[in-house]
Amino acid sequence: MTELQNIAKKLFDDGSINLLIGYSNNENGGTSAIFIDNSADIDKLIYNENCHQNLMVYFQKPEVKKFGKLAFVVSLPGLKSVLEIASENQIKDGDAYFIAIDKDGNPSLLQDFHQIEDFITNNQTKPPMGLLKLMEKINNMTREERWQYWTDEFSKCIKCYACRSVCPLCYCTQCITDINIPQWISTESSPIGNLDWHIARAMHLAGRCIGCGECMKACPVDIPLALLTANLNKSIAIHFGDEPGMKADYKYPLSHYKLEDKENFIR
Amino acid sequence: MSEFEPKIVAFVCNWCTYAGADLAGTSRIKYAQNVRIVRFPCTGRIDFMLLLKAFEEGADGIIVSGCHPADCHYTSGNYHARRRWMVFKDLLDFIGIDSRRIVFSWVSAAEGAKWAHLVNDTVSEIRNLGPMKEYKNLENVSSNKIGELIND
Amino acid sequence: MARIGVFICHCGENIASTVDCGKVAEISSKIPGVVFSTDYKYMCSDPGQTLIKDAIKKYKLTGVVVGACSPRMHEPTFRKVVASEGINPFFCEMANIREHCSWVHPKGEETTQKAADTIRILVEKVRNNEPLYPIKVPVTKRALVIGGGIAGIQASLDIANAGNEVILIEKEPSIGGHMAQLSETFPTLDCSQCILTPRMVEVAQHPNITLMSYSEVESLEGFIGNFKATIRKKARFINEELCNGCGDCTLKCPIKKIPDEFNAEMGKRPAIYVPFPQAVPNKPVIDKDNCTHFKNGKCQFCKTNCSAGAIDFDQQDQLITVDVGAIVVATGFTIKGTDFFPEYGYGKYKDVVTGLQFERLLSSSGPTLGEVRRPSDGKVPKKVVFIACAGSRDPAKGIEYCSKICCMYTAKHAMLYKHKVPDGEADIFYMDIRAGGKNYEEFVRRAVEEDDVNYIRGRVSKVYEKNGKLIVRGVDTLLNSTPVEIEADMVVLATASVAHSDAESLAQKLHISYDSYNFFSEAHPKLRPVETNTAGITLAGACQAPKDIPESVAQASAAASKTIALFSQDLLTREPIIAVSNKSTCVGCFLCQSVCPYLAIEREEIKDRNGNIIKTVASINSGLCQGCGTCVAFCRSKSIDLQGYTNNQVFSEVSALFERSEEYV
Amino acid sequence: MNNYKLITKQNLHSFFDALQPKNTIIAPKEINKKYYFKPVDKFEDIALDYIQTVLSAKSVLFPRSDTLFNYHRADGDYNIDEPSPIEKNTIVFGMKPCDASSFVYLSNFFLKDYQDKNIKERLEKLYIISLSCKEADNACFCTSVGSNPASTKGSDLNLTLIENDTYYVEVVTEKGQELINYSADLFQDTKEIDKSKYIANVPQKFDVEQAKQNIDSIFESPLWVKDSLACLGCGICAYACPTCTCFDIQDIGSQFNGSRVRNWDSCAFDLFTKHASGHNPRPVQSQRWRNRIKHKFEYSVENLGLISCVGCGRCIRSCPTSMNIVKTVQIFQGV
Amino acid sequence: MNSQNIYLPYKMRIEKITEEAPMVKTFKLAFVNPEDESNFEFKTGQFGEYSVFGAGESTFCIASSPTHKGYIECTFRKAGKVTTALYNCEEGDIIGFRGPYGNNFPLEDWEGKSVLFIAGGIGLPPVRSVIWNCLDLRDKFKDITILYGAKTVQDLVYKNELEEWAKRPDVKLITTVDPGGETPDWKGEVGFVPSILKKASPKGENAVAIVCGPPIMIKLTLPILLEIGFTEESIFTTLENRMKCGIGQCGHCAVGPYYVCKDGPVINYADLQLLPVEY
Repeated sequence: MTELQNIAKKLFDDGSINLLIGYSNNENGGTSAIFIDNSADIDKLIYNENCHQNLMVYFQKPEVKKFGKLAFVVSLPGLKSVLEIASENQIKDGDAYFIAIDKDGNPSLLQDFHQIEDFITNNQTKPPMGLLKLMEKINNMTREERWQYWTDEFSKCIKCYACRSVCPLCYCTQCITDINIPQWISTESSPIGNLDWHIARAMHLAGRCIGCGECMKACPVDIPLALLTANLNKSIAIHFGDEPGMKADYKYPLSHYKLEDKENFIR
Repeated sequence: MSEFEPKIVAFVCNWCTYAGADLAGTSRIKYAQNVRIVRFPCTGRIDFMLLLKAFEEGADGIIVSGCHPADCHYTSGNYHARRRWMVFKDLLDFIGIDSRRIVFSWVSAAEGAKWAHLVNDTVSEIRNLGPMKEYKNLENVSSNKIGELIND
Repeated sequence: MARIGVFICHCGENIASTVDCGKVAEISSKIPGVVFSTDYKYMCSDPGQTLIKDAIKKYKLTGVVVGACSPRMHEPTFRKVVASEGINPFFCEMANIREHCSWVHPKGEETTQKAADTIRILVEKVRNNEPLYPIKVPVTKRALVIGGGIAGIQASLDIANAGNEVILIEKEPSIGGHMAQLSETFPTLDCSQCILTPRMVEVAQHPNITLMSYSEVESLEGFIGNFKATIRKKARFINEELCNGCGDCTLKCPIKKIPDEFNAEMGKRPAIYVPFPQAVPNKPVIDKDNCTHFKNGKCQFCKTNCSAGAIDFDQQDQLITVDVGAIVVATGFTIKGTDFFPEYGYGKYKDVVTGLQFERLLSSSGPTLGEVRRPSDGKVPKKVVFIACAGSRDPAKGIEYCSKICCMYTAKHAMLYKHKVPDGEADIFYMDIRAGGKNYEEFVRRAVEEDDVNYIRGRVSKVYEKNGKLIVRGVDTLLNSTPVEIEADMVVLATASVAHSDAESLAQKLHISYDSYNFFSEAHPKLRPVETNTAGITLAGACQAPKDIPESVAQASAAASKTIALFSQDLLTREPIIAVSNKSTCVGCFLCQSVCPYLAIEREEIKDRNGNIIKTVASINSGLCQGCGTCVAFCRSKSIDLQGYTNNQVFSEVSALFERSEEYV
Repeated sequence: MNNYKLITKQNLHSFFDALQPKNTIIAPKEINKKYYFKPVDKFEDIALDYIQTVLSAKSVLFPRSDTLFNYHRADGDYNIDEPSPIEKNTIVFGMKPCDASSFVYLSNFFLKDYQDKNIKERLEKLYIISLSCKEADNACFCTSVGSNPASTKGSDLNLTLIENDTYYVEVVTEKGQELINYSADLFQDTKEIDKSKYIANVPQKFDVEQAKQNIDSIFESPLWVKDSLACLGCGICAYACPTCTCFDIQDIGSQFNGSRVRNWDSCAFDLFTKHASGHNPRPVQSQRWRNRIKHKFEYSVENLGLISCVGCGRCIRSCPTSMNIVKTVQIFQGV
Repeated sequence: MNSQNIYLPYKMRIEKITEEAPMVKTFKLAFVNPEDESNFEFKTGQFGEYSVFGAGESTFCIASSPTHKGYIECTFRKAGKVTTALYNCEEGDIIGFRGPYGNNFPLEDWEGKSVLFIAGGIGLPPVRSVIWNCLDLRDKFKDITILYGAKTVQDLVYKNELEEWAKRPDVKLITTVDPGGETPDWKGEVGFVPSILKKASPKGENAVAIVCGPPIMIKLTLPILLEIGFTEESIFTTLENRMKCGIGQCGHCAVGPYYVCKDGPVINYADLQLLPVEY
């Protein structure tokens, strides 16, 4: 048994949990989420660098919630999303157990938000280079090129909403795109409707996105969605100095203000 | 061909800028006709989706204006708006929408002249930028042309 | 489709001269859902209102759009008209085609089109309006009056005499304000203190008035009928309960040479002092900055000499929170000092004084006990030059307005000077004489005709000292701009009346608007000159604009009557422009909570039948919500909406911005 | 009709050039190592050795957003016009046999009870040239649903690369012959060839008949929940699927001008079945997953006599949570 | 190439609007084109797609009887985007309608039998079509009983027709409102539909029952109907799943293999039990 499996087994053995959500190998040579509701299945539990899905997305799923006490296998982005949804009143300290995987791949059991905060501070990683490079490339384009780039990307969108579904922060029971009085966002997959959706999505995640990049990985047509929120987070960090997912009592930068906030763009 | 006349929409708060525009009226300060005003209680009420919608409806430029910092009738709506616009502007820049097409301003109830200048300046700036062709090009794509059936 | 009526007002020629009103009505008639559309000379007039009422009946209208002036002007008028025909008043909207259109654009096609567009935008709003019903809130029948000058005193007494509680706060140690500093008052020349002090005493003794001197507003929350004011009661280091006002302490204080504010720094006072003999409350205060005890802890003279044991060096500022239903702001004004004027010597010539300083020289309670003696050497000046409009009406000085009181008090000063120094000579440089007011013109004439005051129309370019005399150099514009030079013993500047330096920060605390000179703004210059834009807060006196005593008193009584009218209701009717939350779609992220400036967003637990909490959602306290809508724009799932400006309404407005139906091209 | 021809790769290029001027040609194109159907005007742009495109070609028939009609308000009344659903004849070039067979299902579905005008007109002008698979991946399972990598079902022409640069061509329909006639001399007649050695080996992953029986009989089962816990209810599987046909009808525009549009919809969305009252017949994700599986293997068979799954494997490849229709069917096969 | 676009609506003019109850209106609709009218036929129980241009389509039954020619009626409650747009319509406005869709009540099978109508709240409109159809062919049926209940007196729809039916000697009308929903001058019953049904207990032999209303009412009414002698085959209801196309394609209304819009909406209790519970 691996250390990860040991921790999981102990949680089941002492009756702490009813369901553990972790990773296992799947039929296609990849990894996917596994839902373990008794210790017999624990041998399927694995963790390796291919395990990327942010499992915290399942915290809000009604059929998962029904199980009762939950444990999640989470790496850095997952833990950040725990703190972020905690700051948004969606999870309370003690609602679930977290088997955190550190940067060397070693598991440890975390129970309260303080531990998670410390863990995150000690396990900071750099954002993927590819993403940063692409962001820099886009920022170095002319405005017209940027517009061309993004309209090309958005034109591929078929509005399957996978980006929304896999995001642990898209937990609204009513998404703005599902509202029809008024019809904020056109229902058809038209260039304008797609643009509206991606802007709305990015704005709704601005300063909240913890950068797991799942939206981008889920996108069947490979739109680099995470760039939008990453770039917004960058500007928020520059303007207001805040970063989401670091503290359970994070003060969301767009619902707070400082008198001395910059306003050089206002006449 | 007559000169391009930009369509401008102004989202203004009731207490400062709307009143400022009223004052421009009572003072008979002339300014360009291109602007259409939509009244909100406070700049804090102005949803960024409405700005997108205005572009979609054909606006070439947008003015968003409210009370000066510390003057907000509701204390802090303009401070929240200020942060929101800052972030929104950055997003538009990143996507390649010319954020110069959205002009943010503080115009108080006493600043009728400033309002008139703001409108005139915006109109001439947008006239220089030309029509908001990016959005108009998006609109021209109709969904039934066979080539476009395959989402390209 | 709704049945909407569109009514275009010509406003006489105000709109019709640049907008083709008939065409606007015709264009509007083609908007789907508009079943009646017309134009009329004066829509707000009786026949105009009848026209609307008749159309509502005849065409069974469900909504009305009036294209006329600013809704800030006549929205209540037309909403009342609509309501009188049984339609919910919120189905009436005004399209502003006067202030925002006809007055600011030239006559022509474009202007008419803009008016038509404005109408269409509002038609779309009305189409999506919902009936709204006024909200009732209880009223705290206690007023807060800020400022204890004559305006504040008058307002307090009026409100208190009507049977309501009043809290009067004054930032100085005594009430009385500027009027207490005056010698005699124009145009009657009766003694200022003689008429003021009885009022001050009345305030102190009134059972309904709580006087808090040496106090300032710290912060204000709440809304009309339900304000919560926090007041900073500054430490005066005197236990007011124990102090009997004997004044021994002020005599024993070793520090004696502090410039005396009450005397406009023409006299001196000790570090523990009562501002003036008739002060109310008649309790001293320790000027901490100048007191030796506070400087080095050594002096205790006042304390050892106080038989009542009232000196308390350890006293701290107190923050007191009071519930009040209405607020009268009567914080008054201040004047520019002589140091504001480089051309008049920047304040370096002792014998160049302000009007207020001269007022103290004339006053029998002043530093010279009413004898006119010039500050430099105590001699009686034989020639005094008065300069009106010192700073006022001077764009170069940034003060474009007329300070209003100077013409009259300068005439009064010259007259009183002549009464006291009959062989003296008084010259007045002036721009125009503004003596509009009952018996004012007669008063000025008396100065000229009976007291031989010499009026010179012209401005003074320079005052300088030469051989112990002040040389006043100016021009006489009535004599072909002849240069004039006068050797004077004393020069009195009628300096501009300006807002207090802290007026802006007070306005921000109170959430009231102010103009570019930091005078507080009234809700409407003509029809609501007493109210501010913040319901429940009224203005009295010179904090709004320069005013003389009768005007200040009149406005104070007006503010009091507004307050009394408010207090005559047990429940207050409020506009229902407030936010509402949708508890079924709210996910309870509560990121909205911190954007609400009124703390109106509360947490509500939703329970299932067995009492288990399913979720916690946002719920809006309708008493606290003021309807700014910041939370609405903020809510991702659109689970909060703002009545009167719903998402659907504003979205429809924006959708209609540039829509040109083929029908009406 | 079935006749057999050969064409060299070079001649295929010429064949394309002959077709191109008069037709719209849609073909797989590589973008960032993934393949998409795109209009092409150069033969070189076509990807001929791909395993599967991300999205199916169903949108040539049933686009993501399909205008049903436009309306314009005039004098209180409305004028209605119908945009032509297709202009030129359209050839899908190089579609995989699994996709081609989906058009059999689609045409059956849309033309059965009511003749859908847009679909019918498009179908009349649609030509399908399929390309047998040389390669397959883990997700492919056409052989499990009664097809194979060289199936001609639904195609007008089918191409199979037999030797290095030669394609074996099966003319399946009259329409196929029509295409040949553009440049018949590029083709060389031949006899029927056994294609099996030239095509990919796609192992059979389940016995569809047996699985079907079990799926039919099991409605209430904890297996549905267990199997679908990972599903997050996005619409990829349905949108990528060549046979998913669910749609929504919406008006786009204002009260003055606009269009009534048919948009793709997915039974995986919770709003799919939700009433205005808030009542939802399928309130949880497992029920939606069950509906999808049962629809593919049970309901469509009951209604049309056809399984509505062609084994293209797109839903498996695209699913962000690795939901796997094959795995689900295997579970039920084993019950 | 002359296939017809099935999504093109008939243009209908709103002839008359009746406010039935809070948020509930009835429209009387006439065809704008006379040819459309002459080609149009429907049977009781069928439904249509009603649309406001710019807002979209919404599904509800045709509430008038096929025996009443020249117009159709529909009754709806303001709920979503389309019904709100419809609710805001005025007499004279033009809306779209396509249909009729779905199956119908098998009236011909009911000849010679007694008919019991049970409706709750906004469930009366589909039943009203059948009621009038039966009343117009009155001599073909035995007893006709109508049991109609609503939350409050205010919520009862078709108040005029209820009066009319009450006066007819050949109809037995029982109206009821939920406890607490009565007004001082309310003369009908007070109580929930199932208990009032039990109290009235009309005979189930040689009779059919049509039940329409909120799911909870239907659920509690069915056992009582069986108890008083109705067979599963003689109890009919109409299903109300979300629908978009009306022709069995869009997939929204599917209950298992059964498309409510095509195979329904009318279904008898025996068949209903064969369906998965997804309605």
